[in-house]
Amino acid sequence: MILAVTAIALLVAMALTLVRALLGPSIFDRILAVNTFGTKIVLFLGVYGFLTNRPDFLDIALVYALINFISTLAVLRFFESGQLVMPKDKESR
Amino acid sequence: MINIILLGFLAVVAIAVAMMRDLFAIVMLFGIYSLLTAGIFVSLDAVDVAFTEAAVGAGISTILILSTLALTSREEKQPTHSFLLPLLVVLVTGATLVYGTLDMPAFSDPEAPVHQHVAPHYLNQAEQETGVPNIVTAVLASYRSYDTMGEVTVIFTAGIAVLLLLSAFRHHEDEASNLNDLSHHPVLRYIARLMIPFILLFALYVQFHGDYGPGGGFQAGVIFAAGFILYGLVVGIDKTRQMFSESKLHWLMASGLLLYIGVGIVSLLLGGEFLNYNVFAADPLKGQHWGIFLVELGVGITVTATMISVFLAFSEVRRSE
Amino acid sequence: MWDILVSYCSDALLITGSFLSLTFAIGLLRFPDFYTRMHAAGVSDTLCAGLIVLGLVLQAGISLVTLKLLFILLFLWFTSPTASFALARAAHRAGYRVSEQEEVASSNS
Amino acid sequence: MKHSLLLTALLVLFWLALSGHYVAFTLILGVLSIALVMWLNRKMHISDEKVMPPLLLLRLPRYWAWLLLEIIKSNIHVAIKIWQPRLDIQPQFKKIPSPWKRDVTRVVHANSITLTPGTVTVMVDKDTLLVHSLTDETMQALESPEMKEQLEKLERFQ
Repeated sequence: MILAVTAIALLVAMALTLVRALLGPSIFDRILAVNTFGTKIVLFLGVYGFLTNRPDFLDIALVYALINFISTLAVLRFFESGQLVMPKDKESR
Repeated sequence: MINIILLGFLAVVAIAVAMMRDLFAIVMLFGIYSLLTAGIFVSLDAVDVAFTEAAVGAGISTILILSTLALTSREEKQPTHSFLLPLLVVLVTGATLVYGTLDMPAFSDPEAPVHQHVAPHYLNQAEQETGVPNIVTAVLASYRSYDTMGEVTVIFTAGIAVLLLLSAFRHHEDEASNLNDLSHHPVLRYIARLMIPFILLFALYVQFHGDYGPGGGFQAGVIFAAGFILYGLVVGIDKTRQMFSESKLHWLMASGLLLYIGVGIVSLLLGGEFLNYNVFAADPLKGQHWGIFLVELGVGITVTATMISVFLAFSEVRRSE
Repeated sequence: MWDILVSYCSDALLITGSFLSLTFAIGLLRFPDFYTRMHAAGVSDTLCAGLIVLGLVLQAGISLVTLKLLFILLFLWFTSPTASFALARAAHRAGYRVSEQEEVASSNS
Repeated sequence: MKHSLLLTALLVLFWLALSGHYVAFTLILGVLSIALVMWLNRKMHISDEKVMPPLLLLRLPRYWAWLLLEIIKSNIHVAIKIWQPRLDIQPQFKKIPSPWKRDVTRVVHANSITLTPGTVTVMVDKDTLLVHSLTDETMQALESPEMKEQLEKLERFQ
């Protein structure tokens, strides 16, 4: 019961994060949303594994926990090496 | 229920991706797309597929697409032609496909033709015939090992093709490699060095436990390569190159595939059919075990080497201004 | 008796975790610029993940699953701030500023 | 030497937690896998006693306990800020001193700041960190002598 509530809460949080990913406005907001979405999915998979009594989903959660941050490092690397042009969609306030 | 929600998210992301012109943002949204796909596969009980999606999506795809993006421009070009014809084609194709699904048996209908052919045999006999509790692995590496050999060949060939294409852009000066890593960040360097041993060991666990749970050579290869890509990103491309010279990597790429084919040839020589592992030991179950183990190892080696060499090749490439 | 207590604890942890994850998702929408949103997002990775994972641990009882969950948590706590840092660094490096006044670079310890 | 033993022990624990199949074949594979990882580790200089000072491990749990309390406190603080109908935040950048001799301490410092809600490390320099903070209060918490004390203890323990 409580597990189901947690799963639903995570789904709602995922939806809100998705909104942020779509709205942007800057590319960094989107990356941030993707990272958060990743954590939410990891937690969701864990909870869902318990909900359906199959905790072997934990291996998938473990993959994300171990290697999901590499792609963010790759983003930083490309900004540092100047291979990617600076984002144009800077928020002007 | 959960499937529908996740599928809804997926559709929203897909439409957003189609509307956007900023390729960098699209790459990032594909991250969410991949996460959602993994989630859907899990809720459809296809844990092995979800695992592959997770490993590839988290570890490799974003990095490789970003590398490609660095070679092109960030903005998608405005289409020069009208979108009406393509839209029409898509709509007609889509409508045909939807019409086609009307004749399909209901989802998880036990009377469906797909469940009448070899599937019941696999489901009922796999454990007795191969001794492997994870049926996906039994099908992949034993019953359908021809197909899997084809897949490994595809990865090998695709890797070679990418390397050949990139070789046209490669600059071997050291300035290219110096600019490319993050070794001057103490935090990143430290955390990466702390994590890499665990990532590598996790990859090996995935490699060797495909018999029991989700996993196998494909996933393990990707995770293992992700460990070295992290090393290359943060500790240094040149250091990675010291460990994996180009010729060594090419040799490894081929040796994985050769190991796979070799298993088949040995099984022929021992008097069985090609890739029938029963002949490897007096007890057919033991033979299956060894066969699957070796074949998966071949897959893992080829995938790892291909991923690392593609990554290294990309990091030597600079856009010609 | 003990079982009931553990199950209540687990429920409480899960509920708090879900509440926090919702809270910070709202923060992600409400805050005005990238750096402030970052505070909302980074958080859900730490305490929220910790609470939910601990809730699951209590459900699972002492087993291999517990150990796996704890490893997940440990790795998440090492990697997620690192990813946040890399992202903040990239934004700063790319010249993303909210407004010039906020750039107070004075160090008074 | 000490470090290699420690890393091996941790890897063995990790493998045992993952595997769950304690039959001869997988155990042998486990030994071989750990040997391979340790060999790669040596050959590629991945992790050494600078990355994982064995003594630090004794001290770290107490530091974590303190950090956890801080995290909970600032979590509540930030959660309240989010639910307040009118946004009451004072986003700011500031450089704070981080005069640590060892990289490990600086990394722990930087990551602890990021882990604590309301503050994010943006840049790590030789002896300063550039931090972005959500409110005045979260910034004050960072500059408190308590944090310095904790980190000093950590540095001494290596």
